[in-house]
Amino acid sequence: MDAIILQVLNGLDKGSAYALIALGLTLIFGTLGVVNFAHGALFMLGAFCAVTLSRLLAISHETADPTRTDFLGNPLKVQTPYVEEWFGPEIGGTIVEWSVPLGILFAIPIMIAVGLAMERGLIRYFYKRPHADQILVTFGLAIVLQEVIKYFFGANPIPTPAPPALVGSLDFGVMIGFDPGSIIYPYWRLIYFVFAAILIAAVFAFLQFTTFGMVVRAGMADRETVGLLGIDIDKRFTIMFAIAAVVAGLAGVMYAPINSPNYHMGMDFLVLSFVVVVVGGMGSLGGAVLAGFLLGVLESFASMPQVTNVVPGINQIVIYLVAIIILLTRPRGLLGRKGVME
Amino acid sequence: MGILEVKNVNKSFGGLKALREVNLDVAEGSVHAIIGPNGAGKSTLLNTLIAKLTPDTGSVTFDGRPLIGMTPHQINQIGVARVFQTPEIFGELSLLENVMIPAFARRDGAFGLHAWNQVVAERDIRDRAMSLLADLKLDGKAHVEAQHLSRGDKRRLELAMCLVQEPKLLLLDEPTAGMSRADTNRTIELLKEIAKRGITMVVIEHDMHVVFSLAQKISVLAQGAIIAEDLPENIKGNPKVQEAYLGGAHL
Amino acid sequence: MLGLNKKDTSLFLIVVALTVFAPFILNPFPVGSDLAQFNAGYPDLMQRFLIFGIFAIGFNILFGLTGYLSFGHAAFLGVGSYAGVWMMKLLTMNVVPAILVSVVVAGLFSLLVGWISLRRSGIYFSILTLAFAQMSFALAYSVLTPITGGETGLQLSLSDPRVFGVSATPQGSIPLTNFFGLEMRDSAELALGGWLFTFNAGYYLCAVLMLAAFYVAIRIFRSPFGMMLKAVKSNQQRMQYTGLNPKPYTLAAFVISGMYAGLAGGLMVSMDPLAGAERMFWTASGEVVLMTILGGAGTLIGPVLGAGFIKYMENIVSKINEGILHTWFGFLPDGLEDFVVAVFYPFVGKGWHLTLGIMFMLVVIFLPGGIVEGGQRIARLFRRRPARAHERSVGAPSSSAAE
Amino acid sequence: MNKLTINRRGLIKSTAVVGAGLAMPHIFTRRANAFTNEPTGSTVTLGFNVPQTGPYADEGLDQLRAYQLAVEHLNGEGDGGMLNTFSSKALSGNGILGKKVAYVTGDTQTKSDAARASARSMIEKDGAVMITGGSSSGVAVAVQALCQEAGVIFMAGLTHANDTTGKDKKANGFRHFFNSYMSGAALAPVLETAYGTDRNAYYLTADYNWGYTTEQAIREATEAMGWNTVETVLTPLAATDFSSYIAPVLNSDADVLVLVHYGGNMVNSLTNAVQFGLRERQKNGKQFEIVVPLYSELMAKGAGANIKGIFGSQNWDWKLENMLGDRYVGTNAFVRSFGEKYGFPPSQAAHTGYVQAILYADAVERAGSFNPCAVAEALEGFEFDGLGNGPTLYRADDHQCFKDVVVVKGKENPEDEFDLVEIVEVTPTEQVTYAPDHPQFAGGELGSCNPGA
Repeated sequence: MDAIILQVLNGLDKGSAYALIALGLTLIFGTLGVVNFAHGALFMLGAFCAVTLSRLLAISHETADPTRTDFLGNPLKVQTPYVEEWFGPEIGGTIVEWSVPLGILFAIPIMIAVGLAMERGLIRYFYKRPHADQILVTFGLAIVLQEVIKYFFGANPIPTPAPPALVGSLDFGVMIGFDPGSIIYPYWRLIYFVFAAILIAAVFAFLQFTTFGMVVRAGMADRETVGLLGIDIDKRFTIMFAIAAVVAGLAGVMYAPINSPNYHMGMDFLVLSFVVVVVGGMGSLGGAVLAGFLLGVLESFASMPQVTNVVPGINQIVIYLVAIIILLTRPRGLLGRKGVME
Repeated sequence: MGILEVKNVNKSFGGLKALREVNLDVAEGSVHAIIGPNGAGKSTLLNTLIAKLTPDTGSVTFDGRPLIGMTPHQINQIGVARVFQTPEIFGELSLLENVMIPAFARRDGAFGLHAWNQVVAERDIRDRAMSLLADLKLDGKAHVEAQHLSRGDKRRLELAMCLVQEPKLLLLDEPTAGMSRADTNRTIELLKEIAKRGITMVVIEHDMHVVFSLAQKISVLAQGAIIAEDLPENIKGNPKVQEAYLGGAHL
Repeated sequence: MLGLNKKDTSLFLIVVALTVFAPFILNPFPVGSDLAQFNAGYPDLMQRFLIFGIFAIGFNILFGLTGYLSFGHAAFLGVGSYAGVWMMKLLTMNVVPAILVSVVVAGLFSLLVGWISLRRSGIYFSILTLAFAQMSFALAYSVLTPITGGETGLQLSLSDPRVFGVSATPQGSIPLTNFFGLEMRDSAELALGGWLFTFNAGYYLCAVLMLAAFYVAIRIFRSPFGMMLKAVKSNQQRMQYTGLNPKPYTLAAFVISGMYAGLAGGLMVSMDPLAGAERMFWTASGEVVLMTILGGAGTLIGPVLGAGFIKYMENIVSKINEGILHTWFGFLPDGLEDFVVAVFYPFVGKGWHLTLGIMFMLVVIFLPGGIVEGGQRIARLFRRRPARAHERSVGAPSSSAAE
Repeated sequence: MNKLTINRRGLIKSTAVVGAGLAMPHIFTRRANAFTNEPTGSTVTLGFNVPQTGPYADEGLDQLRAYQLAVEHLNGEGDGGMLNTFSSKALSGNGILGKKVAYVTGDTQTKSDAARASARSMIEKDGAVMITGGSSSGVAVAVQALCQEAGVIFMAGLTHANDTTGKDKKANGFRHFFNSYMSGAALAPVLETAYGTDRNAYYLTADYNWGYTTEQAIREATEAMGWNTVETVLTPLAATDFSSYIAPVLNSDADVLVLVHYGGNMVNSLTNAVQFGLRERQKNGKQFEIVVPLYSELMAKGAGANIKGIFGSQNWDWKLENMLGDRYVGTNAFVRSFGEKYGFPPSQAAHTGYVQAILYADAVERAGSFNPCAVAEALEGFEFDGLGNGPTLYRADDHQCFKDVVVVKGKENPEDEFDLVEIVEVTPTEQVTYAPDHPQFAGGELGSCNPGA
């Protein structure tokens, strides 16, 4: 039982990453009709916003310490971050440690700028082009973004820890009557889940309760008609693209402490998030979120030893197997609309 | 016994009853028009005939065979062809190819591989397609991509695609909608020609000029039900029909 | 000629000429010159051009004609490769049975995958094919290691129980792949002045099969069958109401393109008898999609050009290192030399992906029809503007989708 | 029928000049050389085939740096590095057999297909007589088989699976790096001292060949000293989040977690394990421990603080000579020349690459020929010292190097960014040596050397 609760938590946690990426992907699909293969790269850029900020905060003042030597036998150069010099070691140290949460503030303007630049500079010329062309151009863009990051940060994963106060784990089991230590869950993963839930809710609320959102939803349903009503739908779609970029970016920032960011993390998620979007059903935001959580939970269950001992290799293929079954039984995925990219 | 019989067909979408207890009996070789106000269920009725929609209850038989349960291509294979309200053509293909494809379908059935036959070698099919295009004055554009045609030309192309199959029954959904008066008249002449070849036609039409020039029998559909079925001259005076159309305005 | 019309015949003859003389064309620079780096006329790469050309031609029969975008085609290539290696392990080192079995096995596998995946269309179809391919990759890499060799790939060993042939040569080596005794690695070389040209047996076997595959593709494009496939892409609804069942057509196209992939896989292991699981990974499926779009989807020659382009980048640009840049720009003054090298360095060697990404974007932005369109634009510059309508009427009946 | 030659660019480069003068076409149809790519000009070309793209790119690039350094030293440039400490004095800084060393580079992409394509282009186009490098066993095994076929020597780079010199060994292939068995044999005594003999181990194993052989090696070694294996779970290569594999550990009886992962997989699984509080956990009255059999500096860097106190094994470490003295002579010489050129200490991937290049050159020099068969003979049974690992034997039976294995753990308080691991102990050669027919290495034959042509 405790094992199952743990896997449900894991599933929800994995699912929130899938859901966040898939949500942005499907927003872009739905509003702009663009197959965005660079969406994973946006997620990766978000994570590197956190990395960049932690690097920026750690920009240091170098002093040579003659009592110690470096690997070549020269005096060791000691690095003191400027923030520590300015605010004192205590506060300065804390600022450096809190670089990931601060990364959220840092990432929002950057992701907006990236999103706007991408849409205005490139994507908008591809609205009327075949999906194949969109795939080629966004895939090319994804490679370019990835290589640029690799050029500056290398291929190795970069550890980006959560603030020390949020490291460690919560003994969940005790709270619901299990033995201590049987269901413990890392704080940061819980935070990630809550953060994802808030972000998803915010996007839905925005689309549901604002006039802006109403127009966008109308545009998703029938772009031409809304255009005929004299509404500048293009401008709103540009903003939607930026929002999708921010959602992906924030998902990336918060993900950085869970797994050290590397330049290809976007590609690793890309295929999965496409599967999630399609299983959820094209053009359905709710479907994308639902499928994200569903696949996350199923993947977690499939990786339990009790399962893999019975069906070896099931953990390798469970997501794809489930995707096939769902698509064969429900032609348009879980909540898909008719006629979208069929 | 007509060639096409529709019996007690019902179809509803959610709570909306689109067709209720519709009966239709189309005599072989006749032109049968279906008229009615917007939203009366005319297109829905046509769609149930070609398996685009499945009726909830009721039966449709063509030439003595039940149509319900057949796939669209099977229905076509037994001799039913349809012209749509918005022309359904192969936009990226040339006019000639557009007409050759149904000709192949007619000759070889639903699936013929012919991977090895060069198109140019299929002389007879090609020649028939060309002559039909010539009949419809489209031969000059035989190698133009169909999507570049005018709306009227697209309709005529679609008609050609149906005619090349020499169907027993031709379903026409507003064949003259959006056409100029001159084009409409030309189409009427064309359809009369076709009728002379003995092809049964079911026509949905708004333009009463067209209806009364062509139809031998008219069914009037209102709110999903047939409210009248009669000869054209009798329909004009039918008060129920006048009632259905704009609350009694004259036709 | 050969049942092709005049335009197709000339295209085919050009491709024949290019293929036969590729060892000359691809080695334009003398050995030892600075630019010899750009020579691509060595057996491995020339074989790869043709093998991936076959793969892309086959993919284009499905994608270019019917518009169904399969994102799992690499699985058929992989399955074909495994089948080919197993034939060599168990039967004979002659490549003929290996290639035949590769084609058949890939055909059967694509029949299964196509049968299921073609129940859906559009992106739903793409994801179904992707799912099958990813499952194939994941299982081949892990659980199926006894059959597929897993991480290290399936390879020959000195103890293979070969029915026709020996397990090991008298010298104690694994026998080489051959075509009735002609070893695939055999080459003749021609030194002409400073130039050196290599004529490789394996290359010419690939060439024969590639030309056959290309010829078959032309015939399919021009046949009524090809016309039906274009009709599937254009308007499935009309196709149905015209009395045609689109499913058998799409399935046939799917299986044909799966068999092309199998042929490519079989040839790949015939040239180099090792089958790695990575060739089934989604990026490999993505690569053939990119090759086709890059070259020009729906055109006859485009996919081959796209395949050549990507393989050239992968094999030539990735080998340019800093040292080579310094030799090239050595004539510049020192400071300037370092600067120029620093500018170019991120784009070559370890940065070849960056160049590839940029090229993808440039091609799709400026040449919506792919490389073929680039060729047409250049050709147009050299011709006096012919009336387009006239050109159409004298061209092939289905010229709309070819070229 | 005639046996045709395969490419021989080296020959052509020299004859091209003459050929140009004569302007006479030559057609080579017969074997003109004794072996593949016999260098006849004034240079000899080596092929450095490393991952330059993909997850192991940093490791590959570090290896490439070491190769470039080796080339400098072989050609008598720079400070000579380990040539000064190497026990064999055959090399004199004038290239190899008097020929200047040139090199070509390629990208393996950590894919066996791409690696073979790259190696083939080096052999066919550039006339390389030796291929070296790589950062995974899959690639090593694939390229080794290719070199055997083509008739060139393969000096393996970073490859740790038993198979490379076990079931997939080849006469033309040589491995300096240690292997799974050695990791197990080296770690077991250290783990016994640190964690005792009464332990329940839980294995998370990468689901591919290297994972299988390493898990087997560690299990056999630890079970022999009394540990109990409670569960082994295979994890997909493509996995990025290991939480669902870590969580069941909490509900098991295990008090040790062994992460048989490499590269990004290891960084993520370790990070996840630490997140779930496994480091602070008490189980069966003991402190819970994590072990990572194969370590590397880059992985330690990627895992950051999570690596602190975690045991693992390494082929070599740049601090060896400083910590443990003269036995590991060569280490400091190499670190100095590498560090001064590039500004940071070399990784073990760089070290093994450098050593392999030097060993190859030395073998050629001693054999007096580039002929792969002669080189192989010179390497087989070769005993040497002064290359940083202490006395080492290149065993003739399987072409595996036998030397001390370094057991390390993540450093608690690093002095600087390069100081990530500390050396716990060095397990001496005798303890990690095994019989050539050991079951973990069974199946497969070396075959006989192939000179190509």
